[in-house]
Amino acid sequence: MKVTRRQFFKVCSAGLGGSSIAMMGFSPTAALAEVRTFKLARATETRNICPYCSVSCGVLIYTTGDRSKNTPGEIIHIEGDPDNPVNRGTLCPKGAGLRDMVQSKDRLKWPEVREAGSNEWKRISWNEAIERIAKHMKADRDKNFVAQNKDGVTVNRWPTLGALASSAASNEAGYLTVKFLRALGVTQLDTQARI
Amino acid sequence: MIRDPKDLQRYTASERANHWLVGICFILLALSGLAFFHPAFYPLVQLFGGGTWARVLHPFIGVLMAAAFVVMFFRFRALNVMTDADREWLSRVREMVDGNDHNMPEQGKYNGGQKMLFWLLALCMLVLMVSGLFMWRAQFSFPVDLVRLASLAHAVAGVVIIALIIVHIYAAIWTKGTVRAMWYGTVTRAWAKQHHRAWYRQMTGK
Amino acid sequence: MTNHWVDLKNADVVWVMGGNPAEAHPCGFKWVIEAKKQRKAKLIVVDPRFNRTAAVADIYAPIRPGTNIAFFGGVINYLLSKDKIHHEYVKHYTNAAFLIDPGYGFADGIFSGYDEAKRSYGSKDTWKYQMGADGFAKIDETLQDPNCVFQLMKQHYARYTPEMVSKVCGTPQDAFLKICELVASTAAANRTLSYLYALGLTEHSNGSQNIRCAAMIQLLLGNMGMAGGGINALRGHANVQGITDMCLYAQVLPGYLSAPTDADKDHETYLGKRTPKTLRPNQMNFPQNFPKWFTSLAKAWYGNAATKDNGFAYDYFPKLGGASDALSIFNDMYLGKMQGFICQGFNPLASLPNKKKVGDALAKLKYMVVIDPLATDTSEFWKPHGEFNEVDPTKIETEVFRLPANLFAETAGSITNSGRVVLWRWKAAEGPGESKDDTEIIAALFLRLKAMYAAEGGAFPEPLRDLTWTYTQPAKPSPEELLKEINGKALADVVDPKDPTKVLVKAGEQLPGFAMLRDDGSTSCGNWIYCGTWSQAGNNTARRDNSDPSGLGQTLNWGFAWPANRRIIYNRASADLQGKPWDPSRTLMKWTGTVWGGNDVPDMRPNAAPEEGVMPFIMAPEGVARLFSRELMTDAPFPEHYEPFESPLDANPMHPGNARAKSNPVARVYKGDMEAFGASKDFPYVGTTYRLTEHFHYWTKFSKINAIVQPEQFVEIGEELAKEKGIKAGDKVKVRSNRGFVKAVAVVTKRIKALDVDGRKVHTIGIPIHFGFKGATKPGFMSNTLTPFVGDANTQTPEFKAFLVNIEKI
Amino acid sequence: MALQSLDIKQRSATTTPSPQARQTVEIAKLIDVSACIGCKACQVACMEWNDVRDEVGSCAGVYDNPMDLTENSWTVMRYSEVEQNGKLEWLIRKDGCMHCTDPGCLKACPAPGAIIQYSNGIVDFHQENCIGCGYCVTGCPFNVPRISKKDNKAYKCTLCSDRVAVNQAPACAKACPTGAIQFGSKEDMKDYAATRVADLKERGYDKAGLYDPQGVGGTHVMYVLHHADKPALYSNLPENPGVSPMVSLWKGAAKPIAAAALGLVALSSLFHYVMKGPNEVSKEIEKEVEKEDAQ
Repeated sequence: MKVTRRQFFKVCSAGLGGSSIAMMGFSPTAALAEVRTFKLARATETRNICPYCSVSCGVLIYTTGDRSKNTPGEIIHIEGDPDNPVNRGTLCPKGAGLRDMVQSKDRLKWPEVREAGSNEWKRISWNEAIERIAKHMKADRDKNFVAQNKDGVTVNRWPTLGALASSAASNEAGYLTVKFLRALGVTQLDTQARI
Repeated sequence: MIRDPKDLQRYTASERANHWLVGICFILLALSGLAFFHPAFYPLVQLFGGGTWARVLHPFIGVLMAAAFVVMFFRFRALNVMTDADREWLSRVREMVDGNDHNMPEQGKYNGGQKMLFWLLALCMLVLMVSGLFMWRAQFSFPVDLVRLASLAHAVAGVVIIALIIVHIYAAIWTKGTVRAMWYGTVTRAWAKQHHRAWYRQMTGK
Repeated sequence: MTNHWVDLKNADVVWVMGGNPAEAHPCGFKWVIEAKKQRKAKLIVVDPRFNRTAAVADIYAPIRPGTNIAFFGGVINYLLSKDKIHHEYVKHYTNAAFLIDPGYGFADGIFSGYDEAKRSYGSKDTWKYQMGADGFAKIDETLQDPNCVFQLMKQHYARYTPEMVSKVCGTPQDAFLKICELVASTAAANRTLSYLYALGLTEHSNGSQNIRCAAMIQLLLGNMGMAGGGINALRGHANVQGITDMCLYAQVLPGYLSAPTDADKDHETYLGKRTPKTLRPNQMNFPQNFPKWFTSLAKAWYGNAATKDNGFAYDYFPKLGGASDALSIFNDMYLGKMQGFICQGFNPLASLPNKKKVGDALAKLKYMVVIDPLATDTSEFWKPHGEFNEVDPTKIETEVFRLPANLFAETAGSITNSGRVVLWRWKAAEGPGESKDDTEIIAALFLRLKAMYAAEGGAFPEPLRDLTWTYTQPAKPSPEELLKEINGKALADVVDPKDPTKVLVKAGEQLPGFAMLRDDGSTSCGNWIYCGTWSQAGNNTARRDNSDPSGLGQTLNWGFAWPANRRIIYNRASADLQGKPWDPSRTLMKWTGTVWGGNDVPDMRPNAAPEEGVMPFIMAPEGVARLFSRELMTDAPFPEHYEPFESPLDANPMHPGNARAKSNPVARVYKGDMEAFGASKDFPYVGTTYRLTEHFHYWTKFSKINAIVQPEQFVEIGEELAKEKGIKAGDKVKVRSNRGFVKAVAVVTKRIKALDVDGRKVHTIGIPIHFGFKGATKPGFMSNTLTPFVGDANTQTPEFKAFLVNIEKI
Repeated sequence: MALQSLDIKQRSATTTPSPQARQTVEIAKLIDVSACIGCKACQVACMEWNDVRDEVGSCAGVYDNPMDLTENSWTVMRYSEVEQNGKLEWLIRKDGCMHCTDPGCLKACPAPGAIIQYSNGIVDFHQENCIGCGYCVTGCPFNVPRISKKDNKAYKCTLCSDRVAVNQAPACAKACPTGAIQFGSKEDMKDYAATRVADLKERGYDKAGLYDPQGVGGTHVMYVLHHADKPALYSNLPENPGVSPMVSLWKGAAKPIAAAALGLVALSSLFHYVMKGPNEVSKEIEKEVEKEDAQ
């Protein structure tokens, strides 16, 4: 312990006080040996799957509260799901540290925009974000959509919008994304899987 | 006790303050040190506000004591040089302990026993100070084997010094008229003549 | 994976080459350790680095990055020349006996039909089977015909002698031969080898051929379809399998349905080209069901707007005009041909080759939409981050939107692991702030665009108007509704084709499996291979009965594996021609006298008696597996070794006289990228990139706990090179390629050895990939600053595993 | 008062025995180094379960990180590259508290109840009783405990006593992807270790064996080593660990001897006084001095 002068004076006075109380018989009893309370007692357990590699280990996510209306649960711990036949409760260093990913300081919390030439983010509402993006997309699509190629074959594609899709999204999210993009005519489409 | 203007000045005020500074530190250190040394003494930590406070304070008090002791050491070093007379005194210490000091050789300001105590205390202090620094984990980090050696040395030196101090205190109590020297600085001339005749002569010119 | 994670425990030999499962898939790797413990299995690791998988291997051998095919070729030669193959299997279950066109040839590193000007095999006619008068391919069961695949193969790989392998790969001969011997031991019917790989095989300019080699070896050994056998792609992301199955890439539609191109001018042409003719009598040729799959998809997407008359809305499906893959998309972007870019859970600035080019490409966009849970590096490509990202934002006009998405814990839905098991996950908590599910974000964009087109009109609005969107909350499609749609349902009563009075599925009911799909528009199905995930029985992906009666780890009632809940594909090949298991102690499938039964869902028509001669590889029109890939690959019917595009050698040691055959002669290289390749005189060392176990790609750098256990970018070099360059462990070094440089801490190790290659010493420098300028780890350079912009000739997967660099102490 | 979820075998700085009547099963964690891939899952699981996080450090040119045990890193992987007879091995050892049967830390600790040994073998630190003196560090033969700079309390692996108390395995053992960490009764762990050793011998590791050093009475964290004859290969695992003789002397024999010696000195003084009486200035001399005064 590094003690500054001020701390030292505090130490002296507190020590004096403490010792005089002690001498009058107010000495505190030593705490008994009790292990740390099991921290998951009565936490809510949810079965989920690790989002990292494709072993897709089962995980148990522990949240505070009991899902009652006024207690949005906070994730307090994540560990392996022993029922999952592949990982059988084990986790790797990534999976074992999942809580720090969910609670990363770098999580995005609201829509933002960086405008042309700007050096900063600006917070915007969801409504504004969707509106502005949709306008960009429509203008681009209306201008660059190719209905027929030069041989006169109907091709109905939009070649100026690129899309790269996540390999971490759910099957349902992936399906909805591809359904949406193909309906728009997007062909400049690829996924993480190629890399 | 009546104070007599003819009493001999044995210690100046500053020497006495120096001694008691060391003494108080020593008592605090001995109490807290014993608490760390043996569980039987652990309740002594309550005097300091608990174990953690005792642990925090002990080394700081140690540093203070070491500093005060160093001053004291240089003050008294010259007076504690062993002479042949001291060695003679020491060889006949049994008689002294027996309460029979008639035939003891003439002693200066300090007798052989006191001088030996002085040097032993100095040695213990040195060991305690150095080993104490090695053990002071809040401030320093030394190789663990060194710390282990230091811990043992600190404990041994601590026990020895406590024993020496008991002897020191007892000797002061036993030899009547001594304690006042450290309270207000003077001793009677009779005391001086009885116990430290050479010093008596030196002081009185007789 | 042809098999699945737990099945690894059934292997006798596990061969890892081109992967590092101990680091990248530790929890799956446990089943390798289990095989070692329970079956006394042996683990072989071949890798440029002695990695953490090698730390527990029985045999390790080093290899020069980019020379896998030479190694594999050597193994094939060993198996064939020493006759260590599973004869019955090879003869009946592979195309070894098939006769190839007599015009087929191979000379000086180039196959017949090469068009040098186009850098492609223009005509692959000589790579085809000889066809008999009966319309079927000709075979020679004696395997003696000089034009049969078996003889051609023997001849082709005879050049891959142990000496040649050692000369090309730098692998010591004794280690190579020891590995051959162990691999060959699994030619026995009762021994299996499981082959594990990941990006170490794919991220090469000949990546697809690497994998073919491994498959060919497994076929020669008779290990495909066996418990404890197979070719097992470990795969990267949690749902990389599912997203691949959903086909979020240009060439295919959900369920791997080859997407229409400009050449498919109408519905009939399209279906015709994609419905293969059976090549041998009595074979199942399952892909002939293509029209049923496509039609059901069209019905799922466009409902009543997809009718027989309009070719089931064929024109609503965009036609692919040319190359379309991450590299080509970014090349187009770089050339200013793109306007917008949607980046969903992807960090291309870090994960595509040549970071500089990627950043420059993004700067040419008008708008970019990032949908991600995290503040990725890509989303800030325009922002200066010291020397790690030197850009001038005032010169970048791209408008960038960043939309917060929920993470796994905050959303429900299914994912598919690399063993093809589809698993449901439940939502545990709300996302932070205003974050939303990906599905909600897509729905918001769709509904807004649809409304805008409805109000204002615009280019071809019909598909948006007609796209089925019958979700209870249109702005919030639930994962349950979506999985039901993917599974598909009967739109009208589905009847037994043999007995039209027998109704198999009533109108409106969920389909039990893809056998019920029809091409007349009476069924809808968003992805035929996922048919069965949500049947009338409910959500089969949420099944949690992990009982394993066979002890083989099949757990058939845990989740749902595609196809048809089959856990090991090609499992019919685990039994001999008569239907008796090759190894009765690991029975997957056997003929019971009336049907196929066993410990898996049969990969075979259940009542196909052995006498019918229906062969196990039902997805191939031949019915058998292809040792010779006919015209199906762009670059070779038999894999051949070519050097990486950046090679430390001056020539391909196998074809020293032919410069055309130095590197993959048909790999695509864009203008400018060829010039950006470095030469070995300036960049004498081989660089290779890889993952570390402490991190997951570019995600966990945002996770503090992972940043703690691996905080900073480093590069690994061997002791010998370190000594030469005066580099000590912990020194800062600069690693340069012709495209840029990174600075990092040097890890000096005994685990990377200098290799003796073609008479010269080759040093390898290992470069982990996980770091960047955003996140909890120390800000650092991105390793893709160094990597070359060239991909595999078949898949365009970038060549991250072998390139040239130089190194200096700073 | 609720107070004790596990039975106590001994507590630090306590001279009287703890209740000994209940016989509970001795547990152990077995670390099979031959199956360890050094993935650090145990490190991360430990940090996550125990809610400790070190600062993000830097790379020192090795895979080890954090570089050493700290008050926030109760276990770390130590990597050593060993080349013997032309064969390279990467020996990776999970380092942390060994939970000795004769724990040097407990022996050295001056604070009653700051270190507890449970009857199942876990040696646990109770920070609320810890005074921060660091004697445990001095006492430990494996150099494990660390004193926090923040609160001056000693920390180390608890073997997840909070999990074990509710019949769960330690977080590291549960997480370990390859099963290199096993957890169970010490007896079962020794039996399992024997099968692993036999397997390793078959694979050519003649000197494979179990590390359960008797110098500290055995441990409740044991290793299966391929080279049990040379534990030092594994990042200096001590070959014959024991509580340092200096510590044994300091916290062993020295205690009664010193107490007796001090008592003896004090008592001798007392009895000396009682028997010999005070050493007063003799009347003679007083008179002499008075005489001198009179002159």
